[in-house]
Amino acid sequence: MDMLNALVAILNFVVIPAASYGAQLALGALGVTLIYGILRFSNFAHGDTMAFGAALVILITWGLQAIGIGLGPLPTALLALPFGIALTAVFILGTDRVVYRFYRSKRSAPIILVMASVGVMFIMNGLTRLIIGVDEIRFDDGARFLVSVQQFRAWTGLSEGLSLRVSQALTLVVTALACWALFRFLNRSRAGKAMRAYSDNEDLALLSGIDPERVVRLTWLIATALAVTAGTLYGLDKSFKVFNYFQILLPIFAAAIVGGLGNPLGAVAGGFIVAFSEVAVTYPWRKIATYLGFEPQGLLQLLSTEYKFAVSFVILIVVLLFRPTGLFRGKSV
Amino acid sequence: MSNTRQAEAVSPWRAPVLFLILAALFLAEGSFRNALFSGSWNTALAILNMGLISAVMALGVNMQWGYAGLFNAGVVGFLALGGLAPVLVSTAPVQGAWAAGGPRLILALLVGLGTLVLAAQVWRRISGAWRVPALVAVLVAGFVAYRWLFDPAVMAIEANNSARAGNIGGLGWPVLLSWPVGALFAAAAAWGVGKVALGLRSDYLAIATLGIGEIIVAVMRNEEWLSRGVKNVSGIPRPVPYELDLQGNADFVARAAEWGMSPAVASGVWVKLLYAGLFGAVLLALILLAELALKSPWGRMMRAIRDNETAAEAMGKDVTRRHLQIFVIGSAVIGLAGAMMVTLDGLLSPNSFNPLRYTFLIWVMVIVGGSGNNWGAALGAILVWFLWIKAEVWGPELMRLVTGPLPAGALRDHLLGSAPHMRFIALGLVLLLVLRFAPRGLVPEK
Amino acid sequence: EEIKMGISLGLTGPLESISPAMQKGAELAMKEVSDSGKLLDGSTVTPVVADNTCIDAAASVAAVTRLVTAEGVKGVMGGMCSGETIASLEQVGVPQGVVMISPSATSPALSTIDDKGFFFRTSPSDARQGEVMADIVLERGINSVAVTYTNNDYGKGLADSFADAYKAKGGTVTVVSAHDDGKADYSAEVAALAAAGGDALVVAGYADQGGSGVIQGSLDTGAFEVFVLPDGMVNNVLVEKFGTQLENSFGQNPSAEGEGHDKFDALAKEAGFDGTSAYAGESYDAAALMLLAMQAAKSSDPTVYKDKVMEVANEPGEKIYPGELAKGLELLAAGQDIDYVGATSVELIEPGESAGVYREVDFKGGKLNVIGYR
Amino acid sequence: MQRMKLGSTMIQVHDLHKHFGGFRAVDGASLTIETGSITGLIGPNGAGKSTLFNVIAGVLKPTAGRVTMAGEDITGLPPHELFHKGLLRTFQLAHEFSSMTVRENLMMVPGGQCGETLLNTWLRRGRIREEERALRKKADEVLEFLTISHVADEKAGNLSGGQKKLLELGRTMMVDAKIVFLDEVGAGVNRTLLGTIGDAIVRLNKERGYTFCVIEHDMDFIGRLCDPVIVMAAGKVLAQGSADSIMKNEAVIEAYLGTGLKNKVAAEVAEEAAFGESHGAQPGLGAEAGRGGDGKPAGEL
Amino acid sequence: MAEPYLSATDMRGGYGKADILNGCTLTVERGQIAVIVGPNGAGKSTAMKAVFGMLALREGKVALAGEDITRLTPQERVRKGMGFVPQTHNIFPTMTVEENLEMGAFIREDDYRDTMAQVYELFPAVADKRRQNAGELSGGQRQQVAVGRALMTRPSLLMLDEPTAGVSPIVMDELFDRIIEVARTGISILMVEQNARQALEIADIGYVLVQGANRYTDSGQALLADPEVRRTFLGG
Ligand SMILES: Nc1ncnc2c1ncn2[C@@H]1O[C@H](COP(=O)(O)OP(=O)(O)OP(=O)(O)O)[C@@H](O)[C@H]1O
Ligand SMILES: Nc1ncnc2c1ncn2[C@@H]1O[C@H](COP(=O)(O)OP(=O)(O)OP(=O)(O)O)[C@@H](O)[C@H]1O
Ligand SMILES: [Mg+2]
Ligand SMILES: [Mg+2]
Repeated sequence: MDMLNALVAILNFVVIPAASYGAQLALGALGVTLIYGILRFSNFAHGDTMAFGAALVILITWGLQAIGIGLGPLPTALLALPFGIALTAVFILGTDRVVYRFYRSKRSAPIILVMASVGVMFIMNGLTRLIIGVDEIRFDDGARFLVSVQQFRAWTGLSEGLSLRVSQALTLVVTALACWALFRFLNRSRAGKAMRAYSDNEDLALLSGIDPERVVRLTWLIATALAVTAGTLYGLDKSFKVFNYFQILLPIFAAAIVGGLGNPLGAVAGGFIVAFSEVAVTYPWRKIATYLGFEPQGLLQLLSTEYKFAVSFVILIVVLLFRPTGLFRGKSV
Repeated sequence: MSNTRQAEAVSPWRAPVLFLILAALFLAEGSFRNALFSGSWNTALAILNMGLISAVMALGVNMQWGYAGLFNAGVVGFLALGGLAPVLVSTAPVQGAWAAGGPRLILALLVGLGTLVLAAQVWRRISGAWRVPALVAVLVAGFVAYRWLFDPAVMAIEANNSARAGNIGGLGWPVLLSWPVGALFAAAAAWGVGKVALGLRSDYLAIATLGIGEIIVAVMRNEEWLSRGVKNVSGIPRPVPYELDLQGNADFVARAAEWGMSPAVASGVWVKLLYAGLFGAVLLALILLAELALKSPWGRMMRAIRDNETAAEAMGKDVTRRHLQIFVIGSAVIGLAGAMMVTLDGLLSPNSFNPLRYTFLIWVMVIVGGSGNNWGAALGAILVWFLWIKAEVWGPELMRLVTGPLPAGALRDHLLGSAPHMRFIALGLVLLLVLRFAPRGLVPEK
Repeated sequence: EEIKMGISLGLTGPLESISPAMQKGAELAMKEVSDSGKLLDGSTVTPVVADNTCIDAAASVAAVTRLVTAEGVKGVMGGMCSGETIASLEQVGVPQGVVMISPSATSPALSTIDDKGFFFRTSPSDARQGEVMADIVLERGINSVAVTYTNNDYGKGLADSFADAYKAKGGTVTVVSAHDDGKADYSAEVAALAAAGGDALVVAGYADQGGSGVIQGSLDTGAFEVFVLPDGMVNNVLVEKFGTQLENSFGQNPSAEGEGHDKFDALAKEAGFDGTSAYAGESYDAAALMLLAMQAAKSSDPTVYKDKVMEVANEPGEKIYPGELAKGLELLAAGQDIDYVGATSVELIEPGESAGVYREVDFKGGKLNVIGYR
Repeated sequence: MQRMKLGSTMIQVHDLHKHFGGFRAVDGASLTIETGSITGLIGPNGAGKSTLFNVIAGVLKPTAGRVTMAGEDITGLPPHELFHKGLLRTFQLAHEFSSMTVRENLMMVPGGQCGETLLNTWLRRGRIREEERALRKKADEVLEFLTISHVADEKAGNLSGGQKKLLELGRTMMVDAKIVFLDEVGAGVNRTLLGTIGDAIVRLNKERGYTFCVIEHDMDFIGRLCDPVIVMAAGKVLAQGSADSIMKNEAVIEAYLGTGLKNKVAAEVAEEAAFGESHGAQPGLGAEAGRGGDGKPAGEL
Repeated sequence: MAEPYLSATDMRGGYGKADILNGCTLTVERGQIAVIVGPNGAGKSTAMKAVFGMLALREGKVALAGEDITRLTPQERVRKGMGFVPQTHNIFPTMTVEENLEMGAFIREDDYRDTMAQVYELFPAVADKRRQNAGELSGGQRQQVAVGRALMTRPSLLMLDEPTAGVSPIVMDELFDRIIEVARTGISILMVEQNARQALEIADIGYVLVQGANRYTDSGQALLADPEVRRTFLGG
């Protein structure tokens, strides 16, 4: 029996990857949930906002690298991030101006806004491809690992290794900070309360002297910052590829929904639920069983990985059946 | 500023005029040859045919969303289920497949179904402390029995001539018969899904159905015994003659010469016209039925339910049942469209069922056309499909226009090289423009 | 005569990143022929490009319909992905009587399709590669592998044929599991593969898709260090991405020995694209074959020249390499036989697909090294 | 429909509880509504009146307790089934079908319409047309009565606050009911019109045998129509009796009516002496009471 | 007083096709209570919205303290010291009672805790529920929160659309009482009421609105005394 190895194997293959993937989803879901909570529609362009922002960050990173500026062990992209956020925010506020504001003033049904966001999604998608092409791009520099498998084995002498990447650690930290800050902001700060008031009853917010356009701007700003950060961290971790940012949209939505739309804690919980269910349910337990002294015949896999996405959705549906508006009682329009 | 949405008056001529414009677009596509249009009837009709099928899909979504406010984001799943029908009904039987494990497979599926029914009964009948253990016991026992029956049967079937078949095969019946069967498949699934998920609201229902759609497609991709999974089934029979047969038919060749077309072109046009007739008939029949239903107390009741469920419930309308009814009917229509589409393609390729194309694009069609309005949904579907296809040409064309004034150089080359991606930009622009100038759709609900 | 030739590729969609090089490859051949002025008494060749999206059969059919019926192309270089290729072939190519030569649709299903002689491909069916790969792996003394494949007809077909061959030859396959392309995360797949174990991981996927995602995850978690990489993975993208991390990995892809390949590489470099990009050479060959067959048949009518495709591709005759299309045209005009070798040493076997000569490669020193052919 | 014998029990509520989390909105209420009566239900804001209605009408599931209708247990039945048993209700916050016209709002109410079955909409067009004609006539009568026929073709969402309340009431007039629960139909309705509505309620009660249960804060209205009156406070029944006795009940005055009423009773006596017959009690003295008051909550006096 | 504090003169306008307001005029002096009564659908709420700038006027003029504010947006009017309680949708349902009141004080820079304490004192029922979401309150409690929110603004002109609809008699008395007190501090009150007799009792000026036009205008007592008005508009 070899408890330590079993533990390390689970950590290395299940806990750490699922946690960091969960954090990536959560960071994306925070933006989605914020837009839904305040502006009351599901923003399909969020994935492409992530891609667009990350593309800009990459360009700036290249620029910085060219003139020899770096962050040592941390990726240079972090330095470029604020600029990327600023540029993307300008663009997103522009789309709000020319696209969404019109429907807000018309009081269009949320579905119209959703469709408009699909339009924006297509355009941003095309733009990102125009700007940076469709190829896979890696832009992480600095140290890749906090702990690498080889190092870990050398230190501990265990046969199983453990790795923790800088990008994974970064994502986890940033997500925790973002969630905490957003929660505080919405529930404690004046501006945050104004945003919630606006989402609750737009007319009455007006009557209370809240400037709706400011609320909307603020919402877009925060959501953009979250999206670009999420996009950059995801790109650092996995490499940048435009197509993948559309694909990540579905799990992000799943995360936001299962946690309860409009609730930052829900988004984070949702992200982890989706990620852990994908990894844990399809994990073959044979290796662990072997370490624990059993000699199993098969793989001890509940379901093959082909169905991992299906599994996370089954879990999502089950959660919704018992909690129809998500774990943290989200909103619904 | 006002508290409620204002319905701007819509001219009664709007729908006919828009349909005329649409017809003009197709005529232009068929007869003019320039940077925008191809001038080929074959192309025009090919787009039209898929457009008609899209219209049927849009009709199904419109029933669910436009009539009842149910946000079904699992369109692709029901479509795929419908698409299964032509394979199971009308492809030729696979030699030896049935013998290899057919009966055992059926038995396994029955056991699986029975387990679910039993579990539901246990959940309903037993209360108290035994409820959960009993449920778990039933599920576990059922699952074990199911896998014990299922796995060997599947192995045997998949091993049977796996390069060319490896699936259970079809019945070899006429393909038109598979259309209603496709509708039935989708309806059955929708019934089950509806029983479980219709308690959810708006975006929560959307994500649940999205998940269910993904699950259905995942099953179709991975269960090879059913329809060869990702290995695709091709050569699905047709309800219309093959072009090559027509080309070999002297009468037809003579007639083609009369029309002044080459036999190849004429056969293509003729076959597509036949398809268009079939699809058009189905579409018109569905619209007729839907309009009759909508302009009657039933439609009024559905609108009331959509407006305010609590009040409708208090006014004696069984909201749950009506939701289920419309969900099943809408899904059946989507399933029908799926069967039609697979018949037209002659190919079932589960990998091509992706939600962007078959869920969101359909939604775009409905919203652009005007949700709640059948004619609108149909119009939106055909128009958006036309644009989706033409964006392939118009996007790069647009890029050429944009980059025209640029000096030749790296930037221009880069942009021209990226021209295919203008497809997305062009489509997005069109969508935004339509939504801007007709925010409630081209032909809004009255 | 101005001869239009269609190019149908997935310029948008999951394989959008390898399409541009393929398009350039095909256009290169067409330009070469056109500039030579020797095709059918000085005909020019104009490429017409269509985007078939790779995954949407309907869109692909519409695109190819446009090429054929509106543009009036005399042949189509494409389709790209097997499903979409089948659809456009059955719906357009065969009924409209147009030759289609696919550079990259490798599904075994295309071997048996009723194509009335209009369909060819310059890549071999995956069934054969499985055998070759099994040999290579076993020869390196690796007796136990895990297999992951991209979940489509290509990946599935290749993984199955490899697993069968490998087991038959005495190897152990610990697990065969699929991965989907374009997913956000591959931790689950990596975890499952790692738990199953094996001395090496066979990745039957695409270099810029899920395939590299799985490799990335495996390297990061230390799950595998040796990767076996078939054609979809053998690509400079992979080298750029992983550099020296693939020291012990190896693989193979259909590509012929010798000059053809190098010549094409040089031509590509001159034209400003990467000739080693997946299927770029196959695309060049597909386009060249159609044009040479026209010359041989003395007609640009596809129903006529389709019968000449096999002839120009195979022995006997003088070998024609990339950049020598003009010579080929001249010889054909003079009534002589040629044996088109091209960028990928095409040998077409019945029913019109590449016989499959594979080059074995490894990635020592952070480079893609060719170490032999079989 | 059959007329019910007066004196039998229409609705009986046994020890009903409805808790929201830890909060007991209805906390062991028991009451009886006699067939043929117009029962008033009053009580301070938040007493649990609407919650009680919602539980009886099946919108909320009770935490504990039982509800019977004409002897039959109807606890937890869904609202649509209760509707078909003849139990109708209005909502305190108007629940109109906002995108439908006012007339359609009424026409959709009657249950079991032939055209509500999908098959019939294709096969029995003639029958539907006839039915529709009758429904339309009926709806127009109701609109006429409620003085809102001029907005018959307006979207219900565009109605004024009071008009929505009237529409809410109008829906209950579209069908034959056994018992109708009215949750503050009067709030926001013009008092002259409310008088007319009161008359209609009496008429429906007398002529068609409807039983009514009415929540209202307008004591005029309660006093004129209702007997008996049930007073709820803090989720329990506080008192029950004739309107007069309730208005004199000290506990009720303290919890609900306030001191304004003490003056009012005095004024009423005076007025009655002056005019012989009074058409309902005169409120309107609250103002003086308020103005004279020292700002302390009246209940403390 | 030369010019009334609020004067909305000859307002015409509506939601689209037909005009709802047909030359309606409302004026309130500083510290006065003005009450609007009239049948349902007369345009009372519409008039209030027009005064508050939530309805585009086709004709007419709104002036506050002598300044023409016809073109100002509602937010700007709030900053000019106008407060409004709409007839419906007058709370933030998913915010707590306390947060609702805080939103009332959104534009106030000073310390508003005193005002909040006063509101809680006025409405003890909602004071108990200050941590509960306003959407979970009973109808009457919501109404109290809505009025409380407006009181938090400390406006110079307070506009109330049926503040007493659905509140129990005891609270209604308190409310009217408080309104009088508020008016005594120099704040002008413009309110719509269906509990018309009580409202007119305390009104300095009363308007009877019919079909978007002024039918009667007089002091509250005078209107109450008019038998015609009593019969047709006040319920006898
Ligand atoms: N969903 C809910 N969650 C929590 N508390 C609730 C909920 N619904 C109602 N309550 C509480 O239950 C109590 C009773 O509410 P109810 O609506 O029944 O009062 P009511 O007697 O109708 O008052 P009113 O005269 O103001 O309409 C109130 O204190 C309210 O805050
Ligand atoms: N958003 C709207 N769109 C169209 N018409 C409206 C709208 N709101 C109100 N109306 C119409 O305007 C007229 C006046 O409405 P308003 O709300 O001003 O009446 P009110 O006098 O406040 O009545 P109540 O006492 O019932 O609240 C009504 O006939 C109503 O139908
Ligand atoms: Mg109530
Ligand atoms: Mg009003």
